[in-house]
Amino acid sequence: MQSVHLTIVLAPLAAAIIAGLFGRRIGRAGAHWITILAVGLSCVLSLVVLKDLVLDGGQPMNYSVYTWAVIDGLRMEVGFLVDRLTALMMVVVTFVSLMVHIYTIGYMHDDPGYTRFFSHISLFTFAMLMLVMSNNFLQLFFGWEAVGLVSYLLIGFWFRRESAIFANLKAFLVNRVGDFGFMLGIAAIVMLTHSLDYATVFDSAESIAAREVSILGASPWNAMTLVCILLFIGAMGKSAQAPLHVWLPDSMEGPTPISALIHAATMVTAGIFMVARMSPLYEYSETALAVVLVIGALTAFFMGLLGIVQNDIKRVVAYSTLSQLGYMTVALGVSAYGAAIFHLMTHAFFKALLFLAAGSVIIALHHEQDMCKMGGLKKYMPVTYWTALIGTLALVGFPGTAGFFSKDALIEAVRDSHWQGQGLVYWIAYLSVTLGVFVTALYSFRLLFLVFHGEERIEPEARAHLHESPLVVTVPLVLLAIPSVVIGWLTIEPILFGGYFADSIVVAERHDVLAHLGAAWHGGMQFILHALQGPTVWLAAAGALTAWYVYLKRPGLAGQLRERLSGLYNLLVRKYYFDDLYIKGFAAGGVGIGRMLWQGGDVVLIDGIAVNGTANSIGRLAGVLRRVQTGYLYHYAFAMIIGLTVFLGWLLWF
Amino acid sequence: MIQAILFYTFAAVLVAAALGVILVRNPVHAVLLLILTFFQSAVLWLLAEVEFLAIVLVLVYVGAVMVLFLFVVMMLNINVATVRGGFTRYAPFGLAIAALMVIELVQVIWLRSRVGTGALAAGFQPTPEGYSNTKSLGAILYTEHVYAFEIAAVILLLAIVAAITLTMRKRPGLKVQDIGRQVAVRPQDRIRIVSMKAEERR
Amino acid sequence: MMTIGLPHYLTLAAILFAISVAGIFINRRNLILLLMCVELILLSVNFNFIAFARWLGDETGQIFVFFILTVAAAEAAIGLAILVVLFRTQQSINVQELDSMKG
Amino acid sequence: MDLSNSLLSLLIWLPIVGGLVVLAIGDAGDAKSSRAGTMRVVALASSLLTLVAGIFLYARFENGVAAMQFVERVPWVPSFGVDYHLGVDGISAPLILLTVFITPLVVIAGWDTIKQRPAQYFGAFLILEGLMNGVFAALDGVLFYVMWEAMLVPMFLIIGVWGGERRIYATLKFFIYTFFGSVLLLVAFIYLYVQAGDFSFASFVDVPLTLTEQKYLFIAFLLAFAVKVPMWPVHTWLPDAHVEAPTGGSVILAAIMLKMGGYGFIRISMPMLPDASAYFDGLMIALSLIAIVYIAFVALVQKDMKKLIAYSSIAHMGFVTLGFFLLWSILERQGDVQGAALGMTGGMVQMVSHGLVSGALFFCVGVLYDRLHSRQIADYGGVANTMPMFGALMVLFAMANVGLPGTSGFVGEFMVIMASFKASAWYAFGAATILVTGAAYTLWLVKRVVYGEVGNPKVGQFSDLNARELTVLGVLAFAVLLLGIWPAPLVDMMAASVEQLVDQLGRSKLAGL
Amino acid sequence: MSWTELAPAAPEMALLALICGVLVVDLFIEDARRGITYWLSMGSLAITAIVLLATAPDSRTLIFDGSYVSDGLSLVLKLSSVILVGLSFVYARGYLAQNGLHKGEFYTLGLFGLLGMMIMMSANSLMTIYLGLETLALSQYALVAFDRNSKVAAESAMKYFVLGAIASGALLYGISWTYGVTGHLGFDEIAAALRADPGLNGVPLWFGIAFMIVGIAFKFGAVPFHMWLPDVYHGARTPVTIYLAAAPKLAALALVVRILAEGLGSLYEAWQGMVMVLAVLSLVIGNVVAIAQSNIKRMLGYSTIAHVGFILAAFFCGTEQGYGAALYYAITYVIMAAGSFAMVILLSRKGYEAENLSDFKGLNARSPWFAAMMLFFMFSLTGVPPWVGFFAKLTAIEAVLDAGYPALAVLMVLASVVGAYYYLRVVWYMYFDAPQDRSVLQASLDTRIALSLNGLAVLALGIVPSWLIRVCYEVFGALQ
Repeated sequence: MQSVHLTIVLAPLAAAIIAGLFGRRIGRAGAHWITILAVGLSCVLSLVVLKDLVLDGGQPMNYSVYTWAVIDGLRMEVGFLVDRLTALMMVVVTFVSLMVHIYTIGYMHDDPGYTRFFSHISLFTFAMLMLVMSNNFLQLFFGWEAVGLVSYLLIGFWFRRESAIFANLKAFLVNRVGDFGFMLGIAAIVMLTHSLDYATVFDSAESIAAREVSILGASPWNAMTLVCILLFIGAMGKSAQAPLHVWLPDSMEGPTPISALIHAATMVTAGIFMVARMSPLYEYSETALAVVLVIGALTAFFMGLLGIVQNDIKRVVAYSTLSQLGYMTVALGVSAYGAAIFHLMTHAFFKALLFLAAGSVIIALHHEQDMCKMGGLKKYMPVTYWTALIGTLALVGFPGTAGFFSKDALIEAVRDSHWQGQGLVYWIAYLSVTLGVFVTALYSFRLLFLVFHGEERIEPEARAHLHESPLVVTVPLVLLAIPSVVIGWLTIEPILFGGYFADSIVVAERHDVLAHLGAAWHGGMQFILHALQGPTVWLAAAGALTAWYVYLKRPGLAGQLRERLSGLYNLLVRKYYFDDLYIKGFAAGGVGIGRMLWQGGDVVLIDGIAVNGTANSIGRLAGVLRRVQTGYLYHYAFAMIIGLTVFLGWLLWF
Repeated sequence: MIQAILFYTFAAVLVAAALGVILVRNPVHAVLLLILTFFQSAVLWLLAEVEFLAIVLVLVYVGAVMVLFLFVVMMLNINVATVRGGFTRYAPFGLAIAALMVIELVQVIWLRSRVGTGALAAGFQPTPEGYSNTKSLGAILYTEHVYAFEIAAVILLLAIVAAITLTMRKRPGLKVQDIGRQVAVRPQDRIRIVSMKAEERR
Repeated sequence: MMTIGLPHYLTLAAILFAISVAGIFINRRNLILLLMCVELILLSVNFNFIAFARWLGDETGQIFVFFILTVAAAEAAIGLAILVVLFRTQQSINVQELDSMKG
Repeated sequence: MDLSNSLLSLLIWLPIVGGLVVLAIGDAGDAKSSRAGTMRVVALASSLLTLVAGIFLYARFENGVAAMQFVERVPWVPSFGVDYHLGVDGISAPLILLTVFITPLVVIAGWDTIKQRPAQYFGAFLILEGLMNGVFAALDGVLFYVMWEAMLVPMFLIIGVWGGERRIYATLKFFIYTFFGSVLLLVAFIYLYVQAGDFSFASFVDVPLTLTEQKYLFIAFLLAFAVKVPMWPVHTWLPDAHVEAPTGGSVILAAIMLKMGGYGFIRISMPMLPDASAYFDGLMIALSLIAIVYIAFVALVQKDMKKLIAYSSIAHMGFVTLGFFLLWSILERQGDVQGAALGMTGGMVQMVSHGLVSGALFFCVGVLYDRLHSRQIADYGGVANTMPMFGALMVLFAMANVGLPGTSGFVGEFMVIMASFKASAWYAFGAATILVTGAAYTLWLVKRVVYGEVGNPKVGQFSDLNARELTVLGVLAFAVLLLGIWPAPLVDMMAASVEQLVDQLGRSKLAGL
Repeated sequence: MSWTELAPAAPEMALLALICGVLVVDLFIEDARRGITYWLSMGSLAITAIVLLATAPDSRTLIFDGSYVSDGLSLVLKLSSVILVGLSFVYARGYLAQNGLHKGEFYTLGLFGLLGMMIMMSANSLMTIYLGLETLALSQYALVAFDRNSKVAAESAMKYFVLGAIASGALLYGISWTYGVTGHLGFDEIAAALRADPGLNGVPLWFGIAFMIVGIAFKFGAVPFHMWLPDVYHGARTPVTIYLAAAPKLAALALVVRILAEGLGSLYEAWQGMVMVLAVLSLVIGNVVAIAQSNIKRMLGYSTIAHVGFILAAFFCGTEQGYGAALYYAITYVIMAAGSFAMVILLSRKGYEAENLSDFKGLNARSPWFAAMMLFFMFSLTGVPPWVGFFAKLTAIEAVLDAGYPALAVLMVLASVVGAYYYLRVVWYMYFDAPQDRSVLQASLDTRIALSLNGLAVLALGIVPSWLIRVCYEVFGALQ
């Protein structure tokens, strides 16, 4: 089995290296064939691993591949922990990646960076697999950063575009802020346990929770709370939780397959995965969980709102992603890790589907992304339309779709999480996720209506060539549409209530909302019926109706509302002014501080006064002292005599 | 007592003459005052019963060195008017420094040493009966101090060489007789016999 | 004060020394004067030696004076030779004009 | 004769003799003459032979042995107890390997780009290589100092002769600054000699000293080493020197010469003055953190590529000193020294890695400079359009500079941050800011130079890396990745020596009084 | 007194006889064939050196009633002086011939000076040392004024003469006090008298010491008795400058060691403070003022002052190590100084004296080899290893620290940092600037060879420093 694991990981890496270094030699076809074969192989083998664990009763494996370094008893290794959580992630990652690979053949068809692109996404697959399969924090961090790197490279894939290279720099830096916390979290773990290995750390979780660390002032922190919050800062960066969410919308500068793969389905969920993986730690800190919950809830609701005012098709989907990531985080916050992972999985399928559908529209319109220049595309692109519709339904949680099961389970979990005990936290979370459903439906259907229905606002030259996308594009759409519909129905029971994660996720008994839900579980149909009695489905329907009314029925209404509520609108359009704060505040402030330190500190104080100042004053002193040497004999004699007299006086009187 | 009067008198003249040397404007006068200084010194040395050196001082200094000085002063024919520069601006300060030095030295001599106090200030030891200063000096000069004596001789040789090196010069245009060449001259050096073609009588 | 002995001679020598030194650095007229001051310095030293030699009853000091006189003569010769050279090159023996090198 | 017995001498003298031969062959005043060609071959051959000797050193080096290996000891100035005493342990051997690895690359990089007096150029570098090896191998105070100072001479000439416009200011500043630091080192060594009776490092380590003595000596050492590292606030020579130096000079300066400061701390200051080190550890950590935080901001606003990388070097070297001096805070915080070795190893690895990464970045700037003769960031833009290979490598090295896992830049930083959290969360907080700031200045540089539209018509005519440049950068890229993916061989080399050092630092010298 | 008894003085006797021979032979040589005088002088030096080595007694020997001493110190100093005088003759020959100054008196005066130095080095009484000093001084005065057509030479000779006379007057005055207090002139006797009667140690004797120190400091050129030095180095013709800068410093060292260390060693508390003041002032003033110079001879003059500071700082310790270090420093310094002044000769040609710093611009382009030699000298003077100047500095600082004066040691090295600037400036002119003058070097072959050997010696002594250090330390018994 170890060689299978290695093959899964290394096949994409090898393909990436070959495509990257020898891209010119093997040609475009060579590049995409080799990478697709490699990722396909990984995908198949991942399924084998999953099957082994789930159906054949295979045991989780935890082993090290090679020792990176050992210092001071601290073993730093590269190794794999393959359990059901990992296996599920592997399948999701490799499957979506495979779809994206195939789709890319069509999407990037005319791009000069074709081989580079394949190399990068293959490399991404490798990095993501390293992340999810890691059995220690070092490798986790490696994967964490490596996916960040590939994300950086791919957002800036069209490196001539100023906006692209701005976006990739921004993405990397914001992620780095998260990594800053993540790194400190790992450091805190090393301080507390002197180990990087998951198993060892998890074993000592109880002792960590019993320790206190004084950081600032008199009040000491619980060590576990500190560790968990620091780690979660990392997750906030990677999974784009407020306030570190700003990079994700901008990352849409990258080619659409990337948005689907990295910025929707996989990389951004790394944070969710990480927290789930760390559940043995988080379970010991309710404070940390509360933080997670609040952050997630705020992200889920407020980022969804932003989706309503966007006109860029990809950005709408991006904000939707932010919102959905918020949902998953909320699930983590209520210790419903399984629900989070479940939603992660379903979301990976339908969000990838939505992105790819959006990409299909974009290529059809020759890289036009503005929804104001679309409309009525339904008749030109039926496959895309129908798959997009499926994706949208899954997203809004239309009963029976994958998104419905995962999201509804999640909301149920939140509703049940009274153990939080803190009223405010609970209500923030619950209201956010519930109202979020309405918002989700609103922007999702707004997108659908603006793009596929209503009047055609397409540029004439784009219209001339408008046609359905080729098979390499539509086949992945269809392949993704299928799980978007059925995967929830099929897997909710085993995953959420069947003890699927028993070997990998730890939940304290009093937190275990899923177990509570599971007790009331009576099959999928029952679940749907139960949901119809709750508010969520109706809220979603209300959202869809609102969208229909505003964008199809009364197209002018949106403009009126915009003027009527200009304050709110501006707040939303300016994304709550986060970008302004970061760019004009932090970035410009950093440059200003740098300039001040440089000019004031280095140039003036150190160099000007201390270094050159000393040198110059010695030079001036030399100029003064040399004037003593007047050239006159009597002065010379006088100097000697003064010297002598001083000596004599010194001897006599001192 | 008489010795004291003599000492103070000659010492006063000595100091006055020395001051004169550095203060007068005419260099010739200065040289003459210096000669006076030396004479006074010789007298004071005699007073201290150092006869040989007193005489040597007069012979060597007044007789040779000061004459040399006078000679140079005259030879260089310095215009007294042009060297009326006077003293440096800080002359008073300079004199104060000199005075300070005197004060320091005098303080040491009279107050801070065994020299200036008590029995030691009582005067020089009397010379033994029949003592000849010259004779006893001669006795050690060529035995104990022969090495120094030889070095002194070298110094004099060196002074000769150095002085000649610095001052003797061969002027290229100088017309001097070279008697050797004059004597060694041969007729053919002086007369050239030119054979001319006899002029034909017309 | 009335018995003339070592301190008196030493004091006289000290005064002479100071005068000669002052002579060198206070006047800016004439180089010959500087050479004469040098002679005065040596004279003051000779006074010291003679006084000490007499006081100690040791003739070595007198021998030293003898050598100092010799050296002084040689020095005078060389000093005057340099003076002559100097006069030839710059037609002046003014101390103030000896300032082509400084700093 | 067993080669092991004189391997270190070989590492020192082979390049020096090679350098002298190169100088003797000369270039006949014309870089294109056949004589200059021969000279280049000799230069490359000497540096490669030295590399072979270095590989031999690696092969024969025994991991797990804390004691000095390959020891040579011959009396040199017996009246002062000065010996020609060489030896390496896990602390110095990696730095020697770094030196012999970088120098051939410098020779290759300068192969045909140096038009003016190439023989002196190559000669200077080879001699410099020998001296640098000497610094790392010396176990005697005087020998160490001789190598340490003599090194300044070729570097002074390299910057001054082949440097940029303000080269004279830069090189004088470089020399005087470092000379100022090192003369106090000399005084300190001699003081130790007076106390110990001979100049061997071992005696210096053993001699008992009062705390006051140790403090003064520590300050003297600090000035010498801090200038070299360089630590804030005595770092200002570095940006100037780097900017004006020719490519090879910048590379050697950044890759190896800066390491001598760190090496000095770990080989000299700490073991010889354990109590003063304990006394001053707060100061050292504060200065290191200032370097990391303050300098990163300064780097952010640089307009000159080399200056930016130079400032980045200062910030990264802050990790070295930080890692070294964590021991006492860790001891105070948790009562044992577990983790101190992590910090020290991290510092050491950071030195090696920084040698590779900053060297590579300076090579990259050199590649650009050879094409446009400008170091200003504003003159470039969109280089990746015309030089894709270069762009890829530059991004790789930038990422290594940012400390991305998988590159060598990560290893040291990671270890130091891990260790510093053991000392204090705030140390770790300060150190970890480099994750953000380092990425900011490095990637902003990349953005402005490599990415974007072609910013300057001349950039549009650039040709991609030639074989020579590709060799240099490729080899470095390989090394950077290898070290990042598998640092164990390097770490294992150091482990025993670091452990011994940690052990030794726990023992006060005051007890011997 | 038999001849064999006088054997230790054979070198001086031989040299005197040879000088007289050269003097006489020179009278009969035409100007065009002055080379003969040169070779005769070099031969005299060689013979002197041989005699020196052949007649050196195994242990300290006194002759001439204790006024002459032959010991290790005298041997080392004399041998070094003979070599350095020979070196300065080699440098001088080509230059003098080029400039129409080739006269036999240069060599005879130089040899007389050497004789004076040897007398000083072997002196064991204040009288002999004074006479030796005057022998040296008088020949130096004459040498400085040697070029009778040079205005600056005459001027500097006059300054040197007058100030030198004051200094020797002060020295004599001090000697007289010392004589008066202790009753003796011989160093051994003085030391014995001081041991016998500690009551002699008082202000009068200190005054004597102070006056003597003025004389000594003048010979060294220590601040504030240094002012003649830059002017004289500047004004004298370059070969004379080389002569002045080299061996006489060793004679000055003999002066200070013989008087203060051997005669008054037990009183070192009395003179230590003054020597330290001289050392500190010399270090600071010498290094600082040198920065402002544009004439290389003046600059090197100030550099000499700075190095004198080092020598005095080592000497100041009053320990055997200190004396040994001072001796080692002095010997190595004069080797460097001779070479660096000789560079001026190398660059000069008929009618053109390359004495400005800017004349060194671009030397590397004109002659890489000699640029390297100058680089050797400059870095050696800075005190950078592996050149010998480093070990000189090392020994001096070691002595100071061993005697327990860390602050002085720090000052010494900081002063040398200041000094580094002006030495580096020469290197910078040579290597970093373009030549202003591309003419081919015209120096004679022997000058070139000597200069190369001189430069290589500076390097070789730095790489193999041990034997010279050992020799210098053993002289004072500073080695266990």
